[in-house]
Amino acid sequence: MGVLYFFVYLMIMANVYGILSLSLNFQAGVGGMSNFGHVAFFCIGAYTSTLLVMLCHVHFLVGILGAFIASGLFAFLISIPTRRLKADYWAITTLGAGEIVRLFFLNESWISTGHYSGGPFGIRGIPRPWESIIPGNIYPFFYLFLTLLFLGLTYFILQRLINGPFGRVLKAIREDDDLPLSLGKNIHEFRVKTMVIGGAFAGIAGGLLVHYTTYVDPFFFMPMETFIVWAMIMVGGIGNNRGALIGTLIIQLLYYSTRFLKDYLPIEAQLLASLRMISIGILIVVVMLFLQEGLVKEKKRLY
Amino acid sequence: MKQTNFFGLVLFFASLVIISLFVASGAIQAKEPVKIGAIIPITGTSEVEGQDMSRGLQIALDEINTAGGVLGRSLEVIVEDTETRPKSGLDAVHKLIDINKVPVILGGYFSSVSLPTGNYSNSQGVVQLTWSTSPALRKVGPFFFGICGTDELMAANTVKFAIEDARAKRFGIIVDNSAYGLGVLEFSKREIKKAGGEIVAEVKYEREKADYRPELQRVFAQKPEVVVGTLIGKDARTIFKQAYELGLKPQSGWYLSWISLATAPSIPETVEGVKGLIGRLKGKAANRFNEMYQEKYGAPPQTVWGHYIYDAVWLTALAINFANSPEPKAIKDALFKVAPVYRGVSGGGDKTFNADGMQKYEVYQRMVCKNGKLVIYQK
Amino acid sequence: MLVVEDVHKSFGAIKALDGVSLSVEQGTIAGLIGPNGSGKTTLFNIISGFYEKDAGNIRLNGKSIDGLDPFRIARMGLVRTFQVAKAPAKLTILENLLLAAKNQMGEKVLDNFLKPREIFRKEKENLNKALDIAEIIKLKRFKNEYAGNLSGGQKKLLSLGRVLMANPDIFLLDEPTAGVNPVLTLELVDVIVDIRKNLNKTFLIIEHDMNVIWHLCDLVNVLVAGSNLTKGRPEEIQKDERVLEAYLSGSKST
Amino acid sequence: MLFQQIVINALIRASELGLLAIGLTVTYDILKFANFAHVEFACIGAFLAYTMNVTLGMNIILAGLVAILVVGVLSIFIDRLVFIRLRGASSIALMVTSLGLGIALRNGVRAIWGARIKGYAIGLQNPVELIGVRITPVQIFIILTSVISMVIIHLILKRTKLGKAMRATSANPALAQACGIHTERIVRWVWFMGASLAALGGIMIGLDTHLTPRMGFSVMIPVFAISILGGLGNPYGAMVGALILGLTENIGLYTDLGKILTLNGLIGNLTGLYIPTGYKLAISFIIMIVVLLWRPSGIMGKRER
Repeated sequence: MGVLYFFVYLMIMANVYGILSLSLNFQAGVGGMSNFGHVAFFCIGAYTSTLLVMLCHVHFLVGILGAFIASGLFAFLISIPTRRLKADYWAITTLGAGEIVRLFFLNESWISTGHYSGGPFGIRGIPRPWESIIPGNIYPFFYLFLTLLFLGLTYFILQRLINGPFGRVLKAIREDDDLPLSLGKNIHEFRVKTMVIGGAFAGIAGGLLVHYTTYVDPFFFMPMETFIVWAMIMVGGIGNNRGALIGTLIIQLLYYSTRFLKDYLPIEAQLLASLRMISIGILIVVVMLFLQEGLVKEKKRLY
Repeated sequence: MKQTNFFGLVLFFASLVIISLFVASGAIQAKEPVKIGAIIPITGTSEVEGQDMSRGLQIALDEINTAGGVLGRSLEVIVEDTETRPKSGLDAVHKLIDINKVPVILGGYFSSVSLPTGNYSNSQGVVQLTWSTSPALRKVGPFFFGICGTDELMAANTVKFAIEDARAKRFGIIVDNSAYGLGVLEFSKREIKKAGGEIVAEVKYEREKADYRPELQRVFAQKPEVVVGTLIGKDARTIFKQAYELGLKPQSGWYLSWISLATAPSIPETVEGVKGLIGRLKGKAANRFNEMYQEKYGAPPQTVWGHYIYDAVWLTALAINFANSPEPKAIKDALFKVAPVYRGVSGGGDKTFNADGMQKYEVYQRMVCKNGKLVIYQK
Repeated sequence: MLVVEDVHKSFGAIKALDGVSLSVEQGTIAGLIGPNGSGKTTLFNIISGFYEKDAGNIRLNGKSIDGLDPFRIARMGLVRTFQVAKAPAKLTILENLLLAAKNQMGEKVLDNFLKPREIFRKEKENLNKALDIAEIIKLKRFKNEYAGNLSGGQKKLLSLGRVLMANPDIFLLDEPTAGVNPVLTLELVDVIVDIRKNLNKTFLIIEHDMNVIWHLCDLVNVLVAGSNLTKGRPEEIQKDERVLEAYLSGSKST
Repeated sequence: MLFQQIVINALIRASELGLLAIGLTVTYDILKFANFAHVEFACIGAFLAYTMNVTLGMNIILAGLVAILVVGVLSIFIDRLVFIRLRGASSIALMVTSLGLGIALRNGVRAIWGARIKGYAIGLQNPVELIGVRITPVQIFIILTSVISMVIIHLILKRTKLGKAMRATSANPALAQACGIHTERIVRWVWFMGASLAALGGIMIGLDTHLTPRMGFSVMIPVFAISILGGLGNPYGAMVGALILGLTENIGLYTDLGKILTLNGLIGNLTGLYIPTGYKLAISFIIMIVVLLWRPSGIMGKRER
């Protein structure tokens, strides 16, 4: 039975990261905005939902809605400078903004739920939704279903936007500002909307993660998480939602399967851990070299 | 055509996982040695500490298995890397518990890793021994044990030490910006205020930076008589080195909680005369460990975390033998019995647990650093 | 319709435009010619809001459009093409055309979920129109091809198609027929004439192919070194020796 | 604590990070992407110098020079192996590739040298006192080396044919090629320069503190902040950016905001209002964002439109 539980856990995490990579793909892959601070939305979503549920005693779904709104608002803030900054400058600015958010939750330890909570103490005892009415042994399955539901919702909404006129404008903006401008498209507004939508969904992912782990602290949101999500969408195929999901699965599986593989290798744990990370790094490079558009190419809209 | 491609890929990878999972779980059925798990930050922010942990683990394991192992079988540890990332730590613990079905997990150096992993292992009734230092660990549950002091009372006692020893009135505080550090900060401040002292600087430093000169300047700007707090690992090394180079020294000296965390990794000249507290001293095992480490790896340990995992492995082995069973429940009960009689190498050597499964101290030992070694402080 | 008065623009020490004025009447086709570097494209960029001018006035339908963002000017009914044709490589020909349609409800996020039916209907309408235009610019058989795979001339056609799709009141076309084969060029000239005749639209065209200019334009403006040289009916300009001279000296200096 | 001391501390920090940032910015100028693997060259350089210095017993300066050359050559090798296939790819693709490369290199260093803290065989440095400032001989060496390297970079860029060719390639690669500049050769030189500057910076950090496999990664974000603070592609901007970062970190944490707000006690009485030290990293970012809002291409960046 353990195997099944492990598989369920793996899929829950894949769903959470799937939402993250869908939202980043929407911003970066379709909208062409090189956002390297995606983890900030993840973080804000996680904390907002936690604090709403634990301090205001609202329902889990309200918490998630709060996460959605709060990360969306932050995304609005972070997208304002896009009007002025060039892509590379903006990319590093977002990287910085992500760190500022993490440092905020690390240093402002009054944001807490009691004694020994907040800041580096983290916040413990985050309630799991509907835990009281669902038996413990099937709870993981329920949560899998819940995350899948949110993943599906994210996929549906983003896919609809990408396939419609909105996505068309985004794909034009991705390559060049002048053409859409000359056709009367307010590109700044489109960029802000894209960031807000992507950020808001990333916030949902944050909420879903911490309501499962029942614990959150700022170290969940180091810059490395953003890089991993980037690797996911690049490997899967940037600009394509299915690609983003497949990339998520592949990077996740790479992380997990190397753990199992190593049980059969007679190498010292220390070296093995290094080799494991090296192979993850090399795989990213190889995919970028030989499959520049990722495993799944961007889908052509046919009429 | 696009459709088939997509589903083909999904199917391919799904089957890959399922096959690998079954292969893995099947292989585990053949049980020869007693297997336990360990989660160690081998890569990532805490990798320096992680290296000592891996080595301390190996030393203990060799000792135990040459001494006959546990339950007449050999002891084996499945080591997983946490990458110092909470999510990877969770992945590792899920694998150890769900697939490898270990009764005991050692580790979680960082409270971001040990808290969520502890929640899971505790809910699954698997024993976890951690050397993470957050005071928040106490509430995790009955299967969760801490073998490194999370007792902030030590912070209060450190302040007392400074007051009695140096008649200090003006305090600077420097702590690691972690859960443990904040606990120390809070208790130190409380104690200083109680004694009518003045806090002239209060500094939290961020881990893994190459430059702590701005922080040091802040601490010493108002010329504190003593500096209390806690410094950890390779950052302690940098801080002491840069303080030495800048000629910054409190008039009446440093007084640190858990002094060994700070002095062990540091360059001896830079920590000469630093004073502080450790838990109750019990034997001289720490030196024995250092010798074994030096002999095996040709250099002394750089942090104290090898000591802690060494104790964790030994406590587990003793508990398994005492319980005469590799069942988590029995091990959990046995841990309370074997800890008081065990002479450890970490902290002061006393590893007794209180009812929460955390470390229990009745006495704190005042120590001072002389020629790179900690010796008992006598005025 | 469009009035440009005494526009100045310099880039650093270089004066690109030094007091240019012109006006285009409703329902006419105006030409803008001049040797390379005479400031034609700069003027287009200023009119359409891509560059800020240093001084001068520009009015569209009597309203000043000074300092407006390019997209606002486009929404007021002035759409331009670019000298180097732009075509988002990862959009198909049809998508490129659809992109240009005005007032698309589907570009509003919420409407996508609140009024999906209407959007579907509107898309269908636009799609039919786009197919017609693809036919006109002879790119229908490539309708599902990525625009990135087109040749330079085909991209020119595509930009013309996009402006047709956008259907503004005034078209600013920057060398619409450069790189397009001569037979097709003639057809396009007819298309433009038709549009003007049937829909009473206005055009301002930069063109190097003088045949096109003589065929199309009601009025030709000549720019030299950033200022107006002259303007007049095509046959007048054709005879004007100063124009020829300017072209000759212009080509010498470049 | 004297003000001079703070300035010197800032200077030491700026010298170390400045070298890394100049390397990053020089490669950006030609290759047009932010190389996330750049800081790993610093780490590799520092460890190579360690092997030669400690294991093989070479003099540290000689060891450093050899390490710098080796890293320079290594970077060209990596370019031939990886990046040459991605010429003309989008900058996002290049960034992500460099991200993967960085992970591989960083863990490669750990696989080879292990995770333990290491130091060069220079012993513990005793500081000397100059005009009331305490500074160790090694730190003087660090500042001097970095100033000298900056002068050399300046001379290369302004006085040599290579420098001119580099500037031409940066401005317009196609035109440069048409004018007979062998752009691929320029690219190789740029990799060599950028990586060896990084290696030099890494060795300086190693001399000042210690070596770990994450020594590069842990300064990555400040180095990026410096480069865009000064303006990507502009080495002088990187120098200025490094100085600004060093000074703001040191002065920012040391300044009593209370005194400034009350004009040194003129209005009200408010002292001891300091920026919390936990926000040290954030200071550089906030400065960076403020600067970018004021000048979108950095302090000395190329202005566009």
